[in-house]
Amino acid sequence: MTIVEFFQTLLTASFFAAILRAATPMVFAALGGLISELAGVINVALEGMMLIAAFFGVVGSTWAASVWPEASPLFFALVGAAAGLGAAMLLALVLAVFYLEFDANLIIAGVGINILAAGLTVFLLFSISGDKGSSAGLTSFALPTLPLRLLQDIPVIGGLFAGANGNGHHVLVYAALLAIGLVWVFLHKTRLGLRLRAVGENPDACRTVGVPVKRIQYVAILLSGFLAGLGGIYLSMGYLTLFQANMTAGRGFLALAAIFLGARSVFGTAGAAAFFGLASVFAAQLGLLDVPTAVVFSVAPLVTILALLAFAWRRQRRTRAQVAAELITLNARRKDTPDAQA
Amino acid sequence: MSSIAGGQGSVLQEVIKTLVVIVIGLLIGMVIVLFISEEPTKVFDAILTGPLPSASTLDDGTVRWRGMTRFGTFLEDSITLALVGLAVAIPFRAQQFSLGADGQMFLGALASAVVSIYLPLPGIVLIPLAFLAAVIAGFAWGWLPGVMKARAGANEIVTTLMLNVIAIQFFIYCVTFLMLDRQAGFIVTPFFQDAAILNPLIHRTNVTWMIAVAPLVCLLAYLFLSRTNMGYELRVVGQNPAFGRRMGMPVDRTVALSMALGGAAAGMAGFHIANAILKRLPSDFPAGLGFEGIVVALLARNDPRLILPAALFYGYLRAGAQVMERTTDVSREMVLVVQAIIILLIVSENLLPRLGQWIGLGRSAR
Amino acid sequence: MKHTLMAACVASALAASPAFSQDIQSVAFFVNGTLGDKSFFDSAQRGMDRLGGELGLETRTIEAGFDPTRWESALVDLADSGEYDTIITGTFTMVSYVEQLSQEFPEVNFILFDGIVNYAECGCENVHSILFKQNEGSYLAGVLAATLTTETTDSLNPDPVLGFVGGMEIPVIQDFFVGYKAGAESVLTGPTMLEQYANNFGDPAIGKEIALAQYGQGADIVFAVAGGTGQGVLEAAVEQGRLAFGVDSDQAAIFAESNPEIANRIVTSVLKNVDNALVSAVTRIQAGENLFGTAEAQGLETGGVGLAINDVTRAYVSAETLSRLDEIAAQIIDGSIEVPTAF
Amino acid sequence: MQNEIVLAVDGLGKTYPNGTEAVKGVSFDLRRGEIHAIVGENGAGKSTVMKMLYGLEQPTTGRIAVAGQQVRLTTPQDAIDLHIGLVHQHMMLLESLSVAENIALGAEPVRGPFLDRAKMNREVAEVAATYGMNIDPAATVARLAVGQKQRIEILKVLYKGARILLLDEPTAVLTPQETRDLFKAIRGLTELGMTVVFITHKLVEVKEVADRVTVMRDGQVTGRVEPRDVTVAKIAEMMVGRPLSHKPAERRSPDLPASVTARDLTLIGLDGRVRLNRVSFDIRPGEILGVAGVEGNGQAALGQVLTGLLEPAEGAARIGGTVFTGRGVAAARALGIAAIPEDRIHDGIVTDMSIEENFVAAEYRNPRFSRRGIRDRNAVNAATREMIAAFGVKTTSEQTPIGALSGGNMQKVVLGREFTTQPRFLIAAQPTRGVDIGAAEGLRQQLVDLRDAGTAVLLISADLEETIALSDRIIVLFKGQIVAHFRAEEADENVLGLYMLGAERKAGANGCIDQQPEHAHV
Repeated sequence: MTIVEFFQTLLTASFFAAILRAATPMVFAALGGLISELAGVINVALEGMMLIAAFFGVVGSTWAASVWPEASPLFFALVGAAAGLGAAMLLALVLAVFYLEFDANLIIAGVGINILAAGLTVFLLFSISGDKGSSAGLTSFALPTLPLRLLQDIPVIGGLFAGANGNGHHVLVYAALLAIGLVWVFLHKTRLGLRLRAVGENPDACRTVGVPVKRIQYVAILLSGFLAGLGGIYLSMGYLTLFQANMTAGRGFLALAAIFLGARSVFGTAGAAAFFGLASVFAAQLGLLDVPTAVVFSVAPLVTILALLAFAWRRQRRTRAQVAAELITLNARRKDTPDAQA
Repeated sequence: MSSIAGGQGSVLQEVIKTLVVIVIGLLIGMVIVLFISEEPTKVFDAILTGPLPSASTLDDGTVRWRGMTRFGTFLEDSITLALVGLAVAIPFRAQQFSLGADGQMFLGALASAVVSIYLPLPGIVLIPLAFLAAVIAGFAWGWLPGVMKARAGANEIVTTLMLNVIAIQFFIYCVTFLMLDRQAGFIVTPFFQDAAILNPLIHRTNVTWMIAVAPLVCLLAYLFLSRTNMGYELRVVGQNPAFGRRMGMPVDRTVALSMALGGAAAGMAGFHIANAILKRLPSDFPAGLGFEGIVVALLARNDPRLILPAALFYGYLRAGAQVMERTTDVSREMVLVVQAIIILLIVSENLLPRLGQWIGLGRSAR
Repeated sequence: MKHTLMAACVASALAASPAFSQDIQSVAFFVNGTLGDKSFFDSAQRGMDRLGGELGLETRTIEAGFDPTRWESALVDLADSGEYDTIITGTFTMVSYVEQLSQEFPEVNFILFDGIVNYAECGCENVHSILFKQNEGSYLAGVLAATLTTETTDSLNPDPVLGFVGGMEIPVIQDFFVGYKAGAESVLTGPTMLEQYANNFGDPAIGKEIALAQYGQGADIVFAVAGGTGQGVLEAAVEQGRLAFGVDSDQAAIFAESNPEIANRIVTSVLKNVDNALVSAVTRIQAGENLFGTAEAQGLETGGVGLAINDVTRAYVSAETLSRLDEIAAQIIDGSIEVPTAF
Repeated sequence: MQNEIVLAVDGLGKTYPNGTEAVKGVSFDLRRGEIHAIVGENGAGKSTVMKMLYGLEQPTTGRIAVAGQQVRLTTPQDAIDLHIGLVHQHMMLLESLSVAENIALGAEPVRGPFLDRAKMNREVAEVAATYGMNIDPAATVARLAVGQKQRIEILKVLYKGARILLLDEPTAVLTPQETRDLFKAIRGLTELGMTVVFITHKLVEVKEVADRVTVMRDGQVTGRVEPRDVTVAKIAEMMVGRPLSHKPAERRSPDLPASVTARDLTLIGLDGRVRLNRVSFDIRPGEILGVAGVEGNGQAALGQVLTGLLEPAEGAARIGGTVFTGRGVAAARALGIAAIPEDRIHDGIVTDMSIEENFVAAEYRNPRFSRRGIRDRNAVNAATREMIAAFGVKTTSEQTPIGALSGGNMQKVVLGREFTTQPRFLIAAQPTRGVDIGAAEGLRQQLVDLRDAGTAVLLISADLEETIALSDRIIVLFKGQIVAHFRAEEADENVLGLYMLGAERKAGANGCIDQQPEHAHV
C-alpha cells in the first residue's frame, strides 16, 4: 500500500467514524475527570471506573436476559448499561468516601481503586464464567447504533454521520458529542457548575459562604464516575460486545492526560481526547504502511509531554515579557516625574 | 491533601496500624473466599503455607525437599517488590507522586539486555556493567519527569504515566525489530551470554545474589535519607518545599533527584528480572509492577528500613496466591482485591476516628 | 529464504529416538496465558477434557497468566510437585523451558505442542513435540476465500481483496498467512492480500479496529489468526455485514449458542486440532508406541489441521466448491501440491 | 431597642478530638444594634467561638440561642439562614470569578438549575449601592485592589441578609485611618439595627468603638465590661492575667558605616505589577530599621528579595560591599543573611520533623554539622540542646516534632536557628505574630540583644506599636516605594498611618541612606 492510497483512506467517512469510535471512551472519561479536577479532586481512578462499568455492563445484560428471557435485546442492553453505570458510580462513591471522610490520599486511593477494579473484574469473571480472559462465552447485548437520516442527508458533511457503513454511529458516540456541550453548559451556566469550580479554586472561601464543599465534591466525583462509566460501557457494549480483562488498556490514564493537555477547559479536554483517539486509529491503520505500531503509540504521550512543556515555556516567556514591558514603562514614568527620584 | 511523606506519629504506632490494616484486609479476603470457594480450608492452607518448601524422607533415608521453587518464587518476587517499592518510596518521601516505576524498570531491563547480549566480556566485568546500565537507564528515566516537574511544573502523575507508555513502546520496538531472536519462534531477544546470567544460589530457583543486593540497597537508601545532607534535603523538601527554599536548599534539584533515585531502584528491579529470572527479554515483559511498588511503599510507610519486611510479606502473599490458584478453585486475582483494600485502608488517615464517630452517631440515633 | 528449522528438527529427531514406553496416568496442562481465547488454548483444553473423560486420566489445567516472569517457576513447581507424570504445554515460548526441565526432571514426560525442542542439543528423551502444518489448512482457506470473493455475488465486493489479521509477527502465525496467500493465488492472479499484525493475542479492540480498516479497504473476508484479538475481528464482520474466517477451533460452532450473529459470519475456521493431536498422542503412548524423544508434524493427512465444514459453511459455499476443496486437500496430502511455509 | 437580645451563648465548650480544650463554658449575649468586642490573646479561644457561631465548628457542650430560639448550627448555611454572617481575617475570595459571583456565591439567583446572571449582577449592584459601596459587579476579582476586595468581603455577608456580623480581626491589616473608616461604616450598620461582633487584640480600638467587651483567656470568659468604665490597662490585665508594663527599647544609632546598603531595588511580579520601585536604604551594624506599611505594599516583596528568594529586576543590595540579592538563598545565607519568615508554619518550620532537624536547616552544610555531605548528628544534637537552653524552649526532648510545640516555642526555635548562624543581617518578618504577649516580650528582647551584638536588622511588622517600640529608624512603604523615613522617636502611629495610606509623602524619602548614592541605573 502506498502512502498516497493510505492517505486516501484517511479522508473517508469511515476513517472519521473510526476516530469517533476510538475517541468516544476517552472523551467520556476525560470529561468526567475534568469535572472532578475542576472541583479540586484529581481522579486517578478513571481507568478502574471504566473497567468496572465495562464488566458490569456485560454481566448485567447477560443477567437480564436470563431473568426476563422474553424481553427485547434493547432492554437487556439497557439493564446492562444501568448496571455498568451503577457499578462505576459505586466505585466513585468508594473513592469519595475514602477521600472525603477518611482523609485518604487521593492519588494513592485512586491507584487502589484501579487495582480493585482490575482484580475484581477478573475475579468475578472467573467466578461467573470460569474464564479469565474474556466474557466471549457469555451472551451479552450491545447498545444500538443509530442511523440519523436527517443528519445524514445533509450534503457534504452528511457523510460524517453515516458511520462506518451508512448505519450511523453508535448511540454512545452521539452521546459523547452531546456530553461535551452538556458538560460545558453544566460548568459555566448552572449554579452547581459555578459552585463546583469555586470549590476547586478555594474550598475555604466556599465553606464560609455556606457552600457545602464536601457535598459538591461528592457530586463531582460521582459525576466523574458516571461519565467514566459511560466510557466503560461503550467499550464493552458498543466498541466491542464483550468484556475483556483489562480492556480499558490505559484509556483512563490517557483521559487524565487529556485534561492537562486540554488545559483544563471543556473543549480543550475533548479535543485532546479526540487526538488520542486519532492516534490510536493511526496505530491500527498505519500497520498497513509498515510503520511500527510502537512508534505510533508513542506519539500521543510524547505530544502530551511536549505540550505540558510548551505550556510552561509559553507561560514563562509571557511572564518575562510582561516584566520587561512593565520595567520599560516604569522607567519612562520615572523620567516624567523626577520628583519620585531621590 | 493528606501527606504521604510519612513521619507522623511514632514508628511503632504506624507499624501497629499497618498490621491492623493487613489483618483487616486478609479477613475481608477470607470472607470472600468463604462465599466463593467450596474448599475454603484448602485455600487458606495454600495461601498461608503454600510458599514454603516441604521435606519428605525417601525410602533410602535421604531427605527430599519439594517446593523449593515456590519458596524461590517468593524470594525472587520479594526482591523485585523491594526494589520497586523503594522506587516508589523515595519519590514519595519528597512528596512526588511518581507512577513511573514501570517505565524505568522496562528501560533498566532493556539497558541491561543490550550489555548482556552484545558485549563480549567476562562475567566479572559484564554483570556489574549490565547492573550499572540498568541503574543509569532507570535513573535517567526518573530524572526526566523530575526535571519537568521542577523546571516546568509539569504534573508528575501525567508525565510519568506518559513516559511509561513511551518506555514500554520503545522496549517493544527494540525487542521486535532490533534485538529479535529469529530462531525463537516468538518475539524475544536472544538468550543473554552465560557470563551475564546470575547464578542461582538455590537449586531450581532463580534466587541469586540479588537477595543480598536488595537489602543492601534498602540499607543504603536508609543511610542516604538519614545521614546525608542530600537525604536531609529530600526529606525537608518532601514535607515543606517552601521552607526548603527559604533555607537555601536546592529544591528543584532535590525533586528531580528523588525521582531519579527512585528510577535507579526501578532499574535494578529491571536488571533482576532480566538477568536473574528471564535471561532474555520477551516483548510481553510484565507491565504494572510499578503499581505493586506502591503497595510495598505504603506498607513500609515509605521507610527504607521497613521496605524489606513489607516486600517479604507481600511477596509471600503473592506466592501463596499462585499456589492457591494452582491447587484450589479460587483465582489469584483475589489477592489484587485484598491488596486494593489494604491500600485504601492504609492511606486513610482518619479511618478509625471517623468510623468511631459513625458508630457513635448510630448509637445516639437509637 | 525461509529457514527450514522445523523440517530439519523433525528429521533429526526422527533419526535419533531411543525406545522406552511409558504409562500415562496423570496429566497437567500448563497454559502460558489464560483459557478463553476461543481458539488455540481452548482447543487444547478440549483435548484435556477428553483425556480426563475418554481415557479416565487425572487432569489439571494451570493458567499461569500473562506474566512471563512467573512461567518458569510455575512450570518447575509443577514438575517438582511429583503429582503429574506428564506435563503438556504449548507454543514456542515454552520451548526453552521444556528443554531445560526435561533434563532436570527425567522422570516427568513432556508433550509440547506448536513448538519443538532441539533434540540434537538437549537430548530431551522425555519430550514429545507436536507441530502443525497450519499452512496446509490455510491453503484450503485461501482457495475458499478467493472462490467466495469472485464467485459469490451476495453483497460482496467485486475486487479480490482478502484480509488477514495476525496476533504477532512470528513464524507460527506467518505460516498461516503464507498458506492462505498461496491458496488464494492458486485461484486468482494477483489478489490484494492485506496482512497485518496486532502485536497482541488478547486485545479484541485492536483486532476490531484493524479488521474494520481492512473491510474499509474492500476486503470481503478477513482471516483472524490472533487468539482473543480475533474476537474483535469477528465483531467487525458482524458490524460490517462481511465475512470472517476463524482459527484453531471451529469458531462458528463455539459461538452458535452464545452469539449466533457472530457464528453466522464465520464461514469456516482453519482447524488446528490440538485436542485431537493430544488425545492421539497420549493414546498411542499408552498403547506402547514410543513417541518421547520424537517430534511429529500434524497436517491434513493426520487430521491435525483442516477446514471446519458446518452449516454456516454450507450456507455460503456451494457443494461444488466443497468437493473441489476435498480434491485439493487430497493433492496436498499426496504431495502433488506443495504448500510454502514460513518456517 | 438596645436591650433586645439577638443572640445568646450559654456554657459553650469545645474539646477537639486530640483532647485540646479550646473553649470552656463561655457565656455571653449580643444585643441588637450594639458593637461587641471580644478580646483576648492568641489562643484564648476567640476564633473558635466565632467559628461555632457560624457553624464551622460544632460545640461539644453548651447552647446557642438566636432571637430566643435554641439553634443547632452545623453548617455555615444554618448560620446564614439565621442572618449571621462572618467576615474572615484573611481574604476568602475566588480570584478567577467575577465580583458578583463572589458576592452571590452560596445564594445565587437561579432559573431552574441555571444561573440568572443578569439578576445576580443587578442585585449585587443594588446591595452595594444601599451600603454606599461602589463596585463593578462584572469585574474579575483578581484585578481588584486590596481595599476593594475588603469591601467585597463585607458585601458578601450583607448580600446574604446578615443582621449579625462577626468580624474576625478586621483591622489587622488596616492603617489607623482605614480602621476609623471601617468603624464608621460599622457604626452605620448598627444604626440600621444590625449587631456587630469583632475580635481584636488592639485595646485602643476597643475603647474607641465597642459598646461592650467580652474578655477571654485560656478558653474562658474572664471579664465582661463596658469600655467607658475601665482603662485599657485594666482590660489588658484581664487578658493576660497579670499587670503589664510597657517599656520601649533603648534607642541606638551607632556611628558606624552602613553594613547593608540597598540601592534602587525594583521588583516586578509575575503578573506584571510593580512590587518594589527603586527602594534604597542603609542599615548600620547594630541598628534596627523598621518597615511600616499596609499589607500588600511591598514589605513581603522586600523581604523576599533580600533573602534571595526573588531576583530584583533592577538594583541590588550589598553587605560589606558584596552583592547578595539576585543570587539565590544559599548564596545570601553564605554571606551572613538570615531571615525570620512571616508565615512561620508555612515557611519557617517543617511541622512533622524534630526540633533538632528544624534547628539545623539553615546550617546543615556548615562543617560543624556535616562533612563531605555526611551529617554529624551528634554535633547537631549538642547544638540543639544549647539553643533550647539559651532560648528557653519548653520541650521534653530535642527529638520532639516541632509541630507539637506552642506557637511561641516554635518561634523561639526559629529565632534560635537564625540567631545561631550569627548573621550580619537579619530580616525579621512579623517576629511575634501569633505569639502570646508574654512570649512576645521575650522574643523582642532577643531581637534587641542581637542588634546590640552588632547585627543589622530589618524589621517588618504589621504591628505598628511593635515597629515603633523596637526600631531605631523607620521607613514607610506605599505601593512599593519608600514614601517616608523617620527616626523612631519622631514617629507616632497617626503620622505613620498617613504615609502608609499614601496621603502624604516626604520629598526625597527614597533617600533613607547615609550618603547620596551614585545612581547605577537610569
